[in-house]
Amino acid sequence: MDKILEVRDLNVSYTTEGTLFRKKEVQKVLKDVSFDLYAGEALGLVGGSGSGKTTLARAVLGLLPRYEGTVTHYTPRPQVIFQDPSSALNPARTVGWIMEEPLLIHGKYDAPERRRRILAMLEQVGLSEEYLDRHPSELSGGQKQRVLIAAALIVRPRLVVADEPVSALDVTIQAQILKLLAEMRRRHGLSYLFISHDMNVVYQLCDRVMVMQEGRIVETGAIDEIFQHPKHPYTRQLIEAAN
Amino acid sequence: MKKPLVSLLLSALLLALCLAGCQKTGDPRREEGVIAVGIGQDLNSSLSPYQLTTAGTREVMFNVYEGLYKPAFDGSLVPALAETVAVSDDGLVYTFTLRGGVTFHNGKKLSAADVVWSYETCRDTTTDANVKSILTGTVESVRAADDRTVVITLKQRDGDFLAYAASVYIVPSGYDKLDTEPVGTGPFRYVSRKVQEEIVFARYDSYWGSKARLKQVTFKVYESGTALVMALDAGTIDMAAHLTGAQIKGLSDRYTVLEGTMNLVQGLYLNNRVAPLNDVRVRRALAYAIDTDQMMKLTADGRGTKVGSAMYPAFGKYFDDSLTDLYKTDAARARQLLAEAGYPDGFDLTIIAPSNYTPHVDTAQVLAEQLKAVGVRATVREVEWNTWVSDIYAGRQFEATVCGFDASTMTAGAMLNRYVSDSSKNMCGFSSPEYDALMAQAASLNDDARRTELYREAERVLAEECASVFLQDMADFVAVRTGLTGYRFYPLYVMDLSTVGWEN
Amino acid sequence: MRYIGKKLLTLLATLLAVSFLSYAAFEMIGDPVATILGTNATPEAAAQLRADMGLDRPLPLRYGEWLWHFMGGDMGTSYIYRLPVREMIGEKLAVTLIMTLMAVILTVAVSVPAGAWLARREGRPVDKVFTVLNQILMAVPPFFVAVLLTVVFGLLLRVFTPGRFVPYTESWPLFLFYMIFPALSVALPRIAMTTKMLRASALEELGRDYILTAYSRGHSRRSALKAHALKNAMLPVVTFLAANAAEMLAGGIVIEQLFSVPGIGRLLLSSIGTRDIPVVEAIVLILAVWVMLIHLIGDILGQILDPRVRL
Amino acid sequence: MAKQPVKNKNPFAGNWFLTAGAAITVFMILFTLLGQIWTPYDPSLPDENAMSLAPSPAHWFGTDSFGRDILSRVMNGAGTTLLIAFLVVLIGGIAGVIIGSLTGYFGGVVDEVLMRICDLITAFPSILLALIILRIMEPGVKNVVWVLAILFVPSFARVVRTEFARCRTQNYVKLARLQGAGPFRIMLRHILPNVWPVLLPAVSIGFNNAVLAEASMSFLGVGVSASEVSLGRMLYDSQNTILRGAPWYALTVGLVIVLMILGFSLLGEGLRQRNR
Repeated sequence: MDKILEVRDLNVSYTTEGTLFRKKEVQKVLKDVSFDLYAGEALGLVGGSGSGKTTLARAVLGLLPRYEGTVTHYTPRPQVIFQDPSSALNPARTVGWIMEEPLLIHGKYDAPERRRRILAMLEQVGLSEEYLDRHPSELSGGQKQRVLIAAALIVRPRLVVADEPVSALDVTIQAQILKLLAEMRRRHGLSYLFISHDMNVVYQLCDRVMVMQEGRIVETGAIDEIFQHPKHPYTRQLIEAAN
Repeated sequence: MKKPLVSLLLSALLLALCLAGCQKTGDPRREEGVIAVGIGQDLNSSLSPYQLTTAGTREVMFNVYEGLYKPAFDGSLVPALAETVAVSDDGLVYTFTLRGGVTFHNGKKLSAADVVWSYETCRDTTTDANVKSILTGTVESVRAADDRTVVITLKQRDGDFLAYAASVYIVPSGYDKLDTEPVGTGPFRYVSRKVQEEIVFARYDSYWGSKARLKQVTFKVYESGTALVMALDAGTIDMAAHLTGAQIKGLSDRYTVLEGTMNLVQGLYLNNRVAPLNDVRVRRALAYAIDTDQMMKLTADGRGTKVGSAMYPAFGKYFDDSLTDLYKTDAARARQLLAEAGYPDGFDLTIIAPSNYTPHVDTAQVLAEQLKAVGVRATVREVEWNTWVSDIYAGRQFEATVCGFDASTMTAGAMLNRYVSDSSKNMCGFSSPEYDALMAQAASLNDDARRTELYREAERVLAEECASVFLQDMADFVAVRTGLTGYRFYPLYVMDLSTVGWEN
Repeated sequence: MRYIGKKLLTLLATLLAVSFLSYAAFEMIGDPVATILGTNATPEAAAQLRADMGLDRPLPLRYGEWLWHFMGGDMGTSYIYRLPVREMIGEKLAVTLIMTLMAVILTVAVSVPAGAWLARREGRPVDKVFTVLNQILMAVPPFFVAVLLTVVFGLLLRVFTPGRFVPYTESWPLFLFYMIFPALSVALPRIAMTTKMLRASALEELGRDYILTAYSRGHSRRSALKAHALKNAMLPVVTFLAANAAEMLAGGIVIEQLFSVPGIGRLLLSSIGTRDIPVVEAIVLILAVWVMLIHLIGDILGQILDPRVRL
Repeated sequence: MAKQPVKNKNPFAGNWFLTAGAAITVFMILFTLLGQIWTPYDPSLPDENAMSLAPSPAHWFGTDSFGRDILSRVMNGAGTTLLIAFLVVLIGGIAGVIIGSLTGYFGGVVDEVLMRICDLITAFPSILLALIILRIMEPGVKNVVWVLAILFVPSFARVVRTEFARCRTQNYVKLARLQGAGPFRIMLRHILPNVWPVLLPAVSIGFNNAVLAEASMSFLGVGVSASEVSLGRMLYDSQNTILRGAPWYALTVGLVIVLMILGFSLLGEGLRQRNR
């Protein structure tokens, strides 16, 4: 399998601006993180809140203004699925517009072709045509996440970074979305960088998993291997918390 | 919580202040011989006698400064600091003998040296172009024969020289604070001023002439017309001059309204350099189209005196009343003249008015409507005073403008010189050889009767050539608190308060 | 601390820019020569006077010279009145500052309790009536308010004699008394705006969860408002007042004319008219400093009251 | 499927401010439009036999000191005032949006420089600015429009800046950036539509202040000149008749100004309530 993402010695630190009352502070968030991701693979990233998971995701997506170390993509345009769907959908626009915008940006297809692709993608994520001219405010959490997934996949990405995509949804909807993500992976040969604080969710979707604690990757391994014989105490702790 | 407590405290404070302010102010002014005069514009210039450019400053400072001679309220010139004058036969040498016992407000005795110094300082620093040209062009020398005699020698004869002698005010020689603390010989002396608030004069007790009746006069500045009217209604001031028709209508009977004239010629002044106004037929057409009576009715309830040329009635002998109705309003005649001149369907005309003179703005609006009736598409544009002086008056970038020209000295020249073709003050750009010849001849003569006849002839040329459309000498209303008597109108733009006082 | 330093630096830079721009403005709108000479102006006399006053020298030189003197505390002499500028401005600045201060105090004293009172009665008829009244008050031009106040209190009720001004050098109580009405004319539209704003932000605060917990601890709506909500509700009002205090100054020009109050606004207006450059420069700079300081205080207060506000 | 909340089709229901505001504004606009094509009398023709008449069936608002019908002048003058207010809000608004979006989205040096320019404009005395423009350009309506437009830019810019700064941190902007959209495309197609709701109340408040400012400028004698009558100019002309037996001139003009401003401010308030 060829490698599609390579991360080497990633170090990130935040400096809080000194104000009237607090002096300047430097916080290290990610410490010497390195890993590879291969085509078609679903790599999980697990850790408690504040462990630096989201920062790593943002680094991989190039949304971080400053960081040390290298992030090399071997596939065009990695996409993202955010945790809070409502802030990720443009409130002033309709679903149709949100889906069409990525296609317009690449400008490869004419209007009928774009419409065909949008309808096809909507159908794949289980939404009907009438949703096209609905505003995000008229959709439920689950529907919003489906639209986000559709918008992410419509540009045929090879890599999708999912940052806690289901934790904002209630349990019944979570299962449907995870099933959808698995199906999309199989259908389009996607590779995922799947970020979550819940080991169960990771277990359902990922092949391999990395455990992160205070900005450092403490353990990596195949999903079954990690679940049966967790080496690092923190990993054991996460597994016990999950079931 | 603190908040309501604070507001409670504040309202208590407000209440206390209200009571403090409510006690009726008595009327001490009458007993102490003090009055407050409302003026519409601050004396915003130096108070030096040779920098009195704005009319508002000149009219007030008339009470402080005096020259060798002085205009009387009937327009004639009477001896002031000079007791007598002897003029040589060839009219070139004027010998003034100074009046005895005259002292300046700072106590210094008047001497011939002060007169000489004053004339020299005036020649070097005056901003009045007329006076400057006389003192540099006509006057040969000013010298003190002895302590009480001054001899002024002229290069060429000038019948009006005495009037100019009246406008050169005499000040103590070497005194350097004229700008801010003026010292003169007049019936009132300067006391103090607060910029944009008030100027205070007090009676000068050792004045050489008849003393002023009032002990103190405070001029209060009201830049907003509404504020002046409110002050009148509330009785805060005892007197106010140059009120408009609208401002005196409905004035309480606490005041009596005196009517005089503003002593200026208001006109629609035309730029003769600019087409189509360079064609006399077009100018005459405008004169026929304009109905001065209707304009006066609309802007000042019909008050004011119509004029036919560049002279106003208070000048007496120089004013030729027969010119007043030379252009009787005749719209048909106006259209015909326009057609003759090649403008059958009229032309565009911009009338400019200085925005700080409401009467001129009102007149301009009425004239614009009257001109529209004969096809001249007139619009009114207001311009700020400083811009009017620099761009319109000095810069001559205008087609037509409504303003008023007054006389700073009691000389026919003060009103007529500006139409001589090469005069630097010729705003309208009027030029007529006949007019220039008449004016030159009049200036050179000494025989008063002949000069008057030549000046009247010159005015007729102005009217017939229609240098501009001469409208009126506007009515000047002065509101005086009943019981305050003695105010007299002058043919010049002055406010003499020495004769004003409370009736006992 | 660095934040304050940076802010002060930008303030200084803007002040310099304002002073230079207003100085350069006179290149375009003409110089005082036309006013001084009036209708006696002849081209030669004008040129001569311009040379005497040194106005024919290049702009940067004149501006530099003025700035140098100004830094040294010498504001120069008025071209028109020939009086030292500092002497002319001193008292007038105090009058305008006091008037504006009274207007601010009036605004706070009236609108804070009114806003809070209305917030407690949200939805009731009295709240609706006052909201409409507020909208109308905000719609009335200040000089219209001034004229109405003068007619009602001055001419009809004779509470004060219009057109009269008592300088504080003469008597403080009378001075303050005569300043109430101009201050009120300036403050009235602001009172309406501030009341509305405070009512809105008070309502918002009342909706916040920390208030709900206060209820659970037995606070009545009134005491909850007093104890917690009002302090937080004050924040937007503070920044609003900061911006408004500067605006009140400009609005004051019209009011000063109507009440014949010898304030800095009137002098600025007439000095611009007569192109009295030294006077205009001094006033412009002082007003600019005033505006900037107010904005700065507003920012700092904002930060103290609510650290979340990052500027 | 989850329930879909139906969009409130009738925005006016229950929103008292919006209805009153819209009603007054529409009435005023009709009143003004009519005034441009037909007025009971010729608004500028003086009539010496009808000077300063009180309101009567013949002259509903009475006549001014020149005998001109005040109602006709108000109907006609309102056009100039509305035109000025509209142009001021348009020019000031567009410039404000551009500056606001640049400073809000990019921040850093751009923000610092443009915001200092805005401070400069607020600190600069408006009268001086008026005179400069009066000198450079043909005075009258054009001059008033340019002065006020420049003065209004900072207020719009500040409102837009805060909105853009807020939206920039939203995930849908990050998403758009990830999808390859350039900064200007993001500003124009993604963020701007979200800023409109905030802009609308600011525009109506802008109208409100523009009408007030036009009146104050005429009051200080640097506004519209005599031939181009406007409400502000008429209020200026009426001021010395207030105490001189003709209070109806100032009161009627004042009433129309207040009504016009009231309409805008109620509309603004209604719009703000609708977005909350």
